[in-house]
Amino acid sequence: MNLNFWLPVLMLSSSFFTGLIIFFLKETSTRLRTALNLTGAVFKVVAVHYMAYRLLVLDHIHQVSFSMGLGFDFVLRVDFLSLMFLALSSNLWLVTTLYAVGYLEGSPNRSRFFGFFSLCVTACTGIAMAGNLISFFIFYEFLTLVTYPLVVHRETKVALEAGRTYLWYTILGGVLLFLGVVWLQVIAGPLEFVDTGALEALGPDQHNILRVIFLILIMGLGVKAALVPLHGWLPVAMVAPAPVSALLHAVAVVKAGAFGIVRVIFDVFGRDFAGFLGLLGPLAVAASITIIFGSLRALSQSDLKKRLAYSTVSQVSYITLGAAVIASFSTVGAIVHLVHQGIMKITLFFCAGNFAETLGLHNVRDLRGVGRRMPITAITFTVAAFGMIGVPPLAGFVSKWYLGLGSLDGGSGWIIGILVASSLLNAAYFLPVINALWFETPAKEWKTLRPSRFETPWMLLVPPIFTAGTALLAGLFAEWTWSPLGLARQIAFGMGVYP
Amino acid sequence: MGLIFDLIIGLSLAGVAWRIVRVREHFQAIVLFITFGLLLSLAWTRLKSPDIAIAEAAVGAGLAGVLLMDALGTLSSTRNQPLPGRFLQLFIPCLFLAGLMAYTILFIPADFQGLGPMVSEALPDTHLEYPVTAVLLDFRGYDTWLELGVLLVAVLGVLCVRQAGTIKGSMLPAPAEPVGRWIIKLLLPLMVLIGGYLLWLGAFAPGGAFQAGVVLASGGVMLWQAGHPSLALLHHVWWKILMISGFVFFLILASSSLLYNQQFMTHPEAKMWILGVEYAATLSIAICLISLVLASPARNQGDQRARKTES
Amino acid sequence: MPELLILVPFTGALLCFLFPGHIRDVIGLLCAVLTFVASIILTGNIYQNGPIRLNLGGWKEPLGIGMCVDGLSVLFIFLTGIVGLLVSLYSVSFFSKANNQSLAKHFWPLWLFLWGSLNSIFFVSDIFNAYVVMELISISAAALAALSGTNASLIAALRYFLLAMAGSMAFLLGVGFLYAQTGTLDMYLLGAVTDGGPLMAMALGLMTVGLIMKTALFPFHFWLPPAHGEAPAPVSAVLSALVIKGSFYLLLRIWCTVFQDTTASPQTATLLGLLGLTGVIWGSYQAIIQNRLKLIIAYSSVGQVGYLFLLFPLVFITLDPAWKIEAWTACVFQTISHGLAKAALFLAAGNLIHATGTENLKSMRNIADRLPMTTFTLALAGVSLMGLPPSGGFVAKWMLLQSILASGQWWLAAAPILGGLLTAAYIFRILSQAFVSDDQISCCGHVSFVMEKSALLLAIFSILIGFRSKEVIFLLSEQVYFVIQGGIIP
Amino acid sequence: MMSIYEILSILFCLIGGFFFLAGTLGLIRFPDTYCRLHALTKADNLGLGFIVIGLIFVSGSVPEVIKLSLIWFLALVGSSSACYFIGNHIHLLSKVRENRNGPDI
Amino acid sequence: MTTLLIYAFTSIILFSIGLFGLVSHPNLIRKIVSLNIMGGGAFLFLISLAYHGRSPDIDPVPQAMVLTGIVVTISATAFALCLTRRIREKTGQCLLEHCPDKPET
Repeated sequence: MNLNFWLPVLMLSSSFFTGLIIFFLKETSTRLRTALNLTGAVFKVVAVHYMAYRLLVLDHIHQVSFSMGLGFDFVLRVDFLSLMFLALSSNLWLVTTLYAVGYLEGSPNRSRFFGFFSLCVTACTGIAMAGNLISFFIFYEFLTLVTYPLVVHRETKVALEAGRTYLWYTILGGVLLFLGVVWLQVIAGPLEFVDTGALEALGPDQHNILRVIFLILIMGLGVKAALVPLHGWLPVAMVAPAPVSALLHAVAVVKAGAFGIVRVIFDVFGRDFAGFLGLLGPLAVAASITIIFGSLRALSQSDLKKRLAYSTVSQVSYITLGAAVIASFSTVGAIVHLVHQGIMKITLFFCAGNFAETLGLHNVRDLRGVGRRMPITAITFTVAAFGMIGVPPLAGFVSKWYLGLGSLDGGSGWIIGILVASSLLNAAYFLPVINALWFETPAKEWKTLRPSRFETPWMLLVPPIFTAGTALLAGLFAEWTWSPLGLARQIAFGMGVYP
Repeated sequence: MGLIFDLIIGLSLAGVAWRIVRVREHFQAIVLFITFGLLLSLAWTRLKSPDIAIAEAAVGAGLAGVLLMDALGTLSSTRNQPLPGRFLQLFIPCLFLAGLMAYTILFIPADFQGLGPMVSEALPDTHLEYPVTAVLLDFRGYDTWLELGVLLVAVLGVLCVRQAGTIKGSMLPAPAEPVGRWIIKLLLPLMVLIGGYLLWLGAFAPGGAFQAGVVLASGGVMLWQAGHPSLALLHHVWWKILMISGFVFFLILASSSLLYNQQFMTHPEAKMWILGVEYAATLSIAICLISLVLASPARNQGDQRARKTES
Repeated sequence: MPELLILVPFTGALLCFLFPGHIRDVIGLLCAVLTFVASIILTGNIYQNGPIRLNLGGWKEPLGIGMCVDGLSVLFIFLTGIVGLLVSLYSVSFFSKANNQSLAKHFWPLWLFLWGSLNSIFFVSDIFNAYVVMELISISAAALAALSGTNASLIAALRYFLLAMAGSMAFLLGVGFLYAQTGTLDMYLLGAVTDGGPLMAMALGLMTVGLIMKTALFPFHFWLPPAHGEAPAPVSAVLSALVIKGSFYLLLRIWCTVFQDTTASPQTATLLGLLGLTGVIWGSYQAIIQNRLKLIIAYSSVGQVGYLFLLFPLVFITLDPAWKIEAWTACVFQTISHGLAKAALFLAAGNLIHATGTENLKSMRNIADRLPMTTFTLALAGVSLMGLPPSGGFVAKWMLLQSILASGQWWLAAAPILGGLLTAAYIFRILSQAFVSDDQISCCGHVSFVMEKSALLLAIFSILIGFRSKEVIFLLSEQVYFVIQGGIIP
Repeated sequence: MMSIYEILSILFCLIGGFFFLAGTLGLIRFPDTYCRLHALTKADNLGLGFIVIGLIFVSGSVPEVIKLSLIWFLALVGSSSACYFIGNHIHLLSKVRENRNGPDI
Repeated sequence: MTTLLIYAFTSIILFSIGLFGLVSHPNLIRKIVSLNIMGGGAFLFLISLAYHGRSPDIDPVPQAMVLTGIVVTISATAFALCLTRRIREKTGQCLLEHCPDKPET
């Protein structure tokens, strides 16, 4: 039935064409715009679940490829790993759209915002479904282009400055990735994500070149995955409106980098060959430095969103760390953390957005006693914060648990130390916020900027509740086959890495 | 014997050229340039290519001289011009280039044949006796057509720079002295006669469209210099039509060959067509060159000339 | 029929010269459409049944002038067709504005003459004929550059014209040297002569220098920014997108047919590559520090032209034929996508300057919401210039980098990498200006529908060309006359 | 041996050459413009006349003779009018300078 | 053989002198004059080749080329001179360096 054949393209075009149409909508037609947005999002979620059903039950891999005539062809392929990232990005896109509609009530240039917003999700879907490194690169660059207007959406001087630094980093990363991809293509010819063994067959004399290419690829992807030297743009880009920083810096842009690193390690080089080349050791070291560095910087940040930004820097490196350890559990941990970190971080950003939008509170210190005024947001914040720290019933604990197991049987014990230290540091910068929320008396009376029946407009309230709930469920029902952990196990099994 | 003559011409050419570049005074440079043009046409005659000699004398020395003198007229003071600086840094590379080229000339193959014989044996079926005109109009007709185009574009360019629709504006006042009028009465008919003669000659002897056009053009320039009112009579639409007549006639002839699906630019059998093209080309070259000389001065050239004489 | 591509623009030019008033616009547009259709038909014709060889006047090679239309020339014709049509569309409404009314009667004849001569340069196969056509292009381009009549544009036009004249003289002397060595004027007969003596090397040097001056390669690029910056928008679009490509095409044609294996070609090829590299970096660097919008775009032309010259070291120094087709496609794609994107950029810049009334980049306030279409065009054209994926520029950079890495001359790789970065810098400098918000909205001149849409169409074409690389490779490998050392077909 | 005509033509050409030499000498030696003009037009035209006569002796056909004499006639017209214009121009310039500051050029 | 050498060398010297003149003179009119000298040099080289071909009469193709070249050069010079005059009128000097838009002199 050719619908199945065209499903991936349908997924892409659903948000691409809604984006284009929204561009041309007049500023005042908010109702039509929201309707278009939501239908696009819902369609995508349904399509993802339908595809998940076909993939997991009927084991039917969707593959579409167009030949670009340049010696490689443009492949869209949905396998387990891409399905995971697809599910993450489409669900969270639906939630964030709802949140964004509420958040941007009455602010200027919303058509432009939502146009670029849906284009950005198209880029994420494209990254997830890329069948080979070249299509991945094409969507990677497309993502850079499309996120710039979102970062500078406020059009203030600071936003433009942030946009400029964001651009410098991402364009640099893009160029590096371009060089790496071309060089790989020159040496190994067009390379699908499927045939992982191809690089090994190249013979020993190419190993040094492959090491250099690996380094270039990781630096290119590291920019977006916010590895230490290249993370500068993330805290600066916090100046963007909350839904942007929520979806982009928790889910889309940062995950694209991490997802790319996972693809490069597992599908391009193959984990064992990468280990044989001695590349994974330094990568693990870099990741752990980022984890510790990110958490330390987060401690000293007084602005809530900046603090969350630095915590993202450190959390994303968990994925890189997990991928860099040659052990089945740590691979599962890395992949599952891809999803858990996304859910928890987006809740934190939603709550930060709520505090800023309704009560105008940005600084951590003036969050004292907000729990009384906005109980539900505070509860979701606490749930997500505990998840980040790794408190047992929540999703964060599951992935940290697997990462720990993996590092144990992977023979590199020091990673356990890193994990424990970072959990302590997480606690060190999250607990004071929770303590301020609940147990301290409010210093001054708050003036509500956005009056509404509930504590904040319902559109701002529902998304955090939904995502906090998913985080809780993902932790509790981890053993369920459809849960993120179950999917992660299936992926690892598919890669022949799991037992 | 011939060698000495060649040596004299060669050395004098080089000497005059060097003087032109090195002399401080612009006026002297231009006068020397006119002598350079005449010397060059002398060289052409020595190298047995008379029609180029005519063209060079009339254009290189004549029209170019008039244009340069006219342009020089606008310069306020041509007295004490600074000698161009940085002599050495510029002279050495040019010298090096000259040496390099001179070295390569030694390798010109001795048995150089060129396309001469080929032209002479393909000449009969072009109905033209004189090889140069045959090459110009028939073998390399496309070049001549484009060259008419270049002339036309130059006039368009001059009009564009002058932001003027026509050349009407730059009529000169009639000179006071009787000599100006007398010379017109005497020379102009002669010039037209010689132009026609050259044109007619073109089919079988050195001469042809360019030389005739250039002679007629110099006649026209003389008319303009003498402030003769007849140039103003020409209605500007007619002036446009005449100017593009050569180019258009060639275009129609060339594209007509497409209708009989021959190759582009093949001339029809009758000789009359080629001569027709030649006559149209002469007319349009004359008009174009006159417009080039006339259109370049500013609109109020008339009173400028008057101001200069009494200043 | 290739002759139509020359006859139609010339007849149009003459009619525009004769008729006054609005008839001129109608004739101009009609000729533009006809020429565009003819170029599309020709491209299809060449694509199906191979190159065409014409002998003008019915005379065989050495005597008469030949015309040859093959894969390479047809791609350039295609580029000229598209840009020509859309620029003509743009200039119909550009010259109907109040202040430009008087310029129209000079613009149309010169522009159509330029178009006709550009088309005929792409058919050329006789070197003296090439000299005459180059001269025709130089005079019409210089006249168009001097169209706006300000001091700066006049001086820039004259500087360009003098340089072009010097280049033509050098080219003519090169023709003399070639004629001295071989006795024929036709390129393909010249190609057959194998003993590349010092005469041929000297001719190679002279002709290359002559043509480099006109293509504004690095040491001779100083005339381009003022000339293209000062001219009115449609003129600078044409100058940047097409005129420099004409002399580049001639250089390519001469190198491939006549100077394939002359003694000096490998060293000169490396020199050209080096100059191209410095051109890319210098041009892009200059573009970043400029303040006037049109100067930025003009300097970016200097930069992008540098990419074209990277072809010479890749193709003319012994390289296994497998990667040669990559280098060729890279160069052709760079030409086409740069032509389209640069024309779009200049037209969009024209719209911006018309709307905001200022040339200075800093004083252009929130263009995004007042002129959304123009900002979108700027973005699309910028994407293609930077070489970000799906665009034509991306394909060019991709293939260029591949052939550079495969050919082992890794120092050339700096061009696509560094050049790409620098291009991104100045493109985003323009784009970020679009997002700067400004409360006192200065009066915004009305930019007509046609002007915006033609710029947008050009930008979209430069993106779409990226997808059609199969046909271009086919045109370049099978439908081409000349054979580079070791054959061009991998 | 050379026929009488050839001897005559060489003789006349030499005389013509001598006059040209005189004219050029005059051009260099004479102090002001009027004298130089005087020398040039007189001596050179005369020299040209002698050379034309010399060539007529060796010319082949009648039209050639007419052409030669036409050349001489045109040269006469050309140089005399040129001399007049230059002289007139110099005269006007000097008159202007007189009433301005007096020195003669 | 030697006539070719003499004229070819003169043409090369003319070409180089023209180039030197073009490069060294700031004044535009002098530049245009040097350009014409360069053109003259190039044409001389072509015609010296034509004469060198020892066929009965000289090779017409370079002659045709030079004729076309002369007309092209004169039209280019006329256009350049018109531009120079316009610059002279607008900026008051015949130089290539730019000065702000002064009113018409």
